[in-house]
Amino acid sequence: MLETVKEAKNQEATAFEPRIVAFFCNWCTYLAADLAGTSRMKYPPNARVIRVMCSGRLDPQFILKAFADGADGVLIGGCHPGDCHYQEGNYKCLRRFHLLKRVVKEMGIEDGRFRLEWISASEGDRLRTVMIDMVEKVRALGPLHWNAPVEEVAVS
Amino acid sequence: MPERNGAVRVGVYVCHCGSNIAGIVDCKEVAEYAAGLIHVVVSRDYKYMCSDPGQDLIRNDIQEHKLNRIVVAACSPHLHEHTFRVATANGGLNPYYMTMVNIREQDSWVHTDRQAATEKASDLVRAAIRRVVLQRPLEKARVPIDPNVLVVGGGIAGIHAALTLANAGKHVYLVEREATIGGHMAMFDKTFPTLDCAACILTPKMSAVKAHPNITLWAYSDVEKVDGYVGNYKVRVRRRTRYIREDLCAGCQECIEACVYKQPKFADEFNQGLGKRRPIYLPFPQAIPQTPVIDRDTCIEFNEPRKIRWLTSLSQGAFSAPRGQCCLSPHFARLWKSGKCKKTCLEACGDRHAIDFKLQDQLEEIKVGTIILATGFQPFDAKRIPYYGYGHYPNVYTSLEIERLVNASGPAAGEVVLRDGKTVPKSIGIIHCVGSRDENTNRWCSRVCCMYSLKLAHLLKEHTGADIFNFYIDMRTPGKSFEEFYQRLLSEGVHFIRGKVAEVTDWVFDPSEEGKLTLRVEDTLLGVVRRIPVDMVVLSVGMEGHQDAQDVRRLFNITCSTEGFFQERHPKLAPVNTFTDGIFLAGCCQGPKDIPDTVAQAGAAAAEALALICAGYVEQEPNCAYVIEEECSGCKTCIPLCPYSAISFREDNRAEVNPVLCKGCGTCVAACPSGSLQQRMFEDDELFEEIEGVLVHA
Amino acid sequence: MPENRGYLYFPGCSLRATGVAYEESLLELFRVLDIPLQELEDWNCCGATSYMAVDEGSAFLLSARNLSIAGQKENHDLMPPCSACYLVLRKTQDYVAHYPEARRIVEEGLKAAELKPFNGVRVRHPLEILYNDVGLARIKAQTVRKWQGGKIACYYGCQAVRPYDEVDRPHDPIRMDELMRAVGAETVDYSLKTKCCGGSLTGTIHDVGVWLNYILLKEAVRKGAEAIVTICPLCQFNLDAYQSEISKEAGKAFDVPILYFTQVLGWALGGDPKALGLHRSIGGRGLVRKWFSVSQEVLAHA
Amino acid sequence: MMQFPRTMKFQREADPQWSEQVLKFPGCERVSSCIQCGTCSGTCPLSIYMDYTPRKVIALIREGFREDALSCRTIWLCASCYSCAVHCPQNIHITDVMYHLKRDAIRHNLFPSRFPIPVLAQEFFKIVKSRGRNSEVLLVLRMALRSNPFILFTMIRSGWQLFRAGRISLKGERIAEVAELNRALSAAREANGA
Repeated sequence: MLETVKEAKNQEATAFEPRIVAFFCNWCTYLAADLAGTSRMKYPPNARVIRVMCSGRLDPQFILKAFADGADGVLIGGCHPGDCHYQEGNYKCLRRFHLLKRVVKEMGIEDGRFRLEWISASEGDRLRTVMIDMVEKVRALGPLHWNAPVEEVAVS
Repeated sequence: MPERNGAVRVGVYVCHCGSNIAGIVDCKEVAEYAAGLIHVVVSRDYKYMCSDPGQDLIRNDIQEHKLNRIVVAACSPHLHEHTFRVATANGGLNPYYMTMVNIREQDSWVHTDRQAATEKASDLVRAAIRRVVLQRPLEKARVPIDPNVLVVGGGIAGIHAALTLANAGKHVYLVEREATIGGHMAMFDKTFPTLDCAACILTPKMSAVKAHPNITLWAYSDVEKVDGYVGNYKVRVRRRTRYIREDLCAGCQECIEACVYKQPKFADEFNQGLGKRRPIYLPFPQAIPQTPVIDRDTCIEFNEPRKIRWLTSLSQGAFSAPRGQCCLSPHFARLWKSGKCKKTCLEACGDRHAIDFKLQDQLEEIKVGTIILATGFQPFDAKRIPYYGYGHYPNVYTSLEIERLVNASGPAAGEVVLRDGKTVPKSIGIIHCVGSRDENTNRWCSRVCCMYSLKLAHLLKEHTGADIFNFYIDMRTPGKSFEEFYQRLLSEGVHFIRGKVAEVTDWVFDPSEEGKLTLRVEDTLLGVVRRIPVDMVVLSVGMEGHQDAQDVRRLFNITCSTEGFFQERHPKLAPVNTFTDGIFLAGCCQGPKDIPDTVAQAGAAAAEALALICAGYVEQEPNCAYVIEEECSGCKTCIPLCPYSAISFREDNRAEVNPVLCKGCGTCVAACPSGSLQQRMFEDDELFEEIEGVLVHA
Repeated sequence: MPENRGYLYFPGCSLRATGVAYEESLLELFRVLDIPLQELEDWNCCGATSYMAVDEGSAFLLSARNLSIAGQKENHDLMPPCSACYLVLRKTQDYVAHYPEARRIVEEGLKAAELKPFNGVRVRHPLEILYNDVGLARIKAQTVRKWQGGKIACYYGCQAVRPYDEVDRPHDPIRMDELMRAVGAETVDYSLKTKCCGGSLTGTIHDVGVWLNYILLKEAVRKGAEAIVTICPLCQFNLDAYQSEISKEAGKAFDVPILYFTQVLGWALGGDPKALGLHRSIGGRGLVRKWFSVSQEVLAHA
Repeated sequence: MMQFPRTMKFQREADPQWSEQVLKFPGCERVSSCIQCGTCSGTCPLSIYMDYTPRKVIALIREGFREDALSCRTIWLCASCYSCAVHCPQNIHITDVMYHLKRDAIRHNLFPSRFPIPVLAQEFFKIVKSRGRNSEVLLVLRMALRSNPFILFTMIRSGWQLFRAGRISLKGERIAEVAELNRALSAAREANGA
């Protein structure tokens, strides 16, 4: 199965626009994205942002759901450690992230596709660089042929 | 939950925001696309949705087309969510049947490809429609506001804010880190452009603070802990001991005279280390409170080593022993601290018994509804620029040192002399923008340096009659009667040279430079390099955030720019608000500014606080978690996760969320294995729909 | 700390001509310190400032070849004593790393010459090596001849301390001063320690070059220095070779020894005076003889 | 008869494309951010000899006055001491800018004729290209002959002293792999041209 995936990548790597789902916390990263806007920074339009109050709200199912529905990458944005608006929600998020990273790897999803970034409200430029970098990396990895239902891939 | 999907009628509104959005996103196309989606009854694009006609559009459509869900694609919800909720409510719908799509800050403003941007907008709108279908009607919870206010920082900003609130009959706790209030303004000699003396206009306000029945002043104190939320903050303040009881001390200052140190010996922080003080001292004559302090680091009664607070070491200036330029620093004092003193101060105090070496720090727990941060700035450390020679050449001064030097009650009683203590300078160079507008130090313009440099030029000329050279990159005098002041200086014959000084050096090119400091600079207006020998160099240092700004930020749970200034909620429309409700900013902790602006901002902060207090309550976003009882298995996973211990465990083996304590982070919801915990406004099914919505092409 | 396994030594053209005393004293110093130096084989000229002025690509390539040769050694610490060599090598590393265009050119060039791309080479100036790897403590400990000579002005020049801050602080370098003090010398507060000597200007626009060096000498003397100590062959050459003319210019005779810091250290640590190239000094030969108690015959054969 | 040269600059003399192009070279990116503070000129040891101070050269580049920028003495007086680069509050690598202007000037033959510095640079370039190492004697001779032979007289005295001190090596150093080096160099130049 992997082989076919690789081939497919080589073919499509050219005109391929990755689809990325981004979960941003309301207090840091979402504001950073707004700041990037007000300061007119430019980055690729591949990401679709979904706002949650805190990165701690992120249920692993959300990420799996995003991949299952055809996302080529998932980006989680939260406050820097120690800066969480809710004291420690981002730590909870970090814990789940590490577990989940293993799981998705098992399912054949490369590292670059699933990222957690700490971006504070004042780091508009950082958000920009992360966006650019993420899109580049995922574009390099090619499309994620994973629209197949989760459990199927899981067993293969 | 089918009943909520039944008879759903969605209205979609795509805002052009003039050309801000329409310039990149094809709003018409987005609206047309939305019109074709299921549940959508009305779909329009409009120039300004936030305008009255725009809001009316929503209201009328709700009534006309029996809409029961609204989607507005416009700017960031942080800006206009409230506006459109109100509009929705005006139409007779529950405001939480409205959802916003951010196609400005996070789309049109950050992308250049029209097609891709439009596509993105459509995706987001599609997701919002699928989400709004599931949204529930919600009611905001009301939380009463505690009328007491905490003001942190006793500079002019804190003082003005405190007085304003106190005069409005609210009780204010004013907490100041130093031994006296007054901040930097108390150190200034005169204030630009009117040249009225800083002390004359500040000290009355200082004593007013002391006298005011509604103000509790805690100087020499630090805020240690902040809990709670808007309207109900719980704050712990540590009042560091002065070893003198404020309630018993009459401020006679006889203890100071009586100190075993007959001559003041130690670097005097208030005078930037130019003057000397005793171990027991009052920062300056008009200090408020009028209670002296005993400094552990230098008083021989205490002999254990202590770490020197940053201000002390900073105020040593460049010239602590052994260079012998200035006075002994605490480091050296400690060497002969015996730990056994005659305690002549105690005798002097007599039966007042105000002095007590056994006194301990006091902890105070207070409840306040709102907090105003006015923690101010710290001057740029001139030592960071080696080629200006501060700390190397004795006669290089910082502007703050000069303020003290020209001040009549300063260390030199207004006699402007060089560090040798006698020579009056015949020529003085004032270098602007020291540490400011420089990628290697601070990038920003500190806003006040041009004007205070002009002021110092005037004062120094007045005091010494010396030739004064101002070296500026750009002369910035944008303020009421600032330009006039510049003109006045020009007419006074002060030299103005446009160019950033490249070096302050003692190497001699021409015999006339022997024994002087030479400034090498390109006079960019003449286009030639000049060497100008002077006796005294003044470095107009810029402003930067306190080095502990990040800790303070964490303490109050607000945001802070990488430059170390606290971030306002909106640069134009919410300049004194922070992203944390009930916490406001005043003065230079938010960014460099002069005294008039600081006072104005302090007033604004006070007004914002009053507005909350007078309303009597705040409405809280109804986004707290709740338990679906029949599905809770009682596994207790959620309980330890909650940072506010809002979740309790009932006898009937079910978890319960206390809506007053819950702040709606949703961490517990994400962890619940049975899915019986949910968060209002962010229900699992709503988010699933949104995820599907952005990805699945309809 | 690679002190024990020594360093790759990159002499550079000057140390084989006007700066030969620098090489002699450097080798002697490291012999005394018992630190092996291995000369980079078939090294080529660094291109100095001239190559940059004619063709940047070629300039980078000259260094690239040297770096590439060094990259093949297991010892990756490359030591160019000449400031110009140091900077060009260091700059090449930096720019090749940061500018894709420069990288492309260099890679093309190396490919054409079947040279391996370089990586992991550390370009290090002897001053920084002596300060960090050897350390003041060891210098102090090994000092057998405490400096009895006159006050010293430490002159760092430009390219060793700028724009990179690895050798010392760009604005107010201090390490040479500390090394000198470690062997008992007194250093003066020399405000021109990082002002430029004009480099090749003395050869091209003679008067300008000479004038620059006049300023440097004059200020050092005014500050009470009896000798100037340098870390760069070009600085030493300019200050040393043109003293007679400077004296003419200034109408005031200068006879100041211009030494390499390796000569002072080498002597202090018990190096053989004959091996330190002291006889190659032109200015202040009298003082050199006195301070280094160099016997007549050492100077004689010059 | 007095001369009254006209100093007015006409906008048609400006070449905006050129200035844009300059910004593309390594180290020149930040030229556009110059705030004309003059720190570069103030800290430059040679600015006092320059026809345009470094600050002005930056201004010339930004305004696109190519001729003036390339034909001025300033760029050749720059001794690459990097003082400006480390002092510049806008982190403009002025030294690199000067290098670029030198290259441009040589490419378009815009430097003052018989002006020794560019000659030195070119001769140095040739010598090293042909031998892999520099020979100071050869360099000085060639430079002098091509620019101003009288320079040699200024050197006689110091030259003699140096010779006596054994600091003038007459044996021309050369490397073994000159061919290899040249292959590399020409390849690089190609890559550069391309």
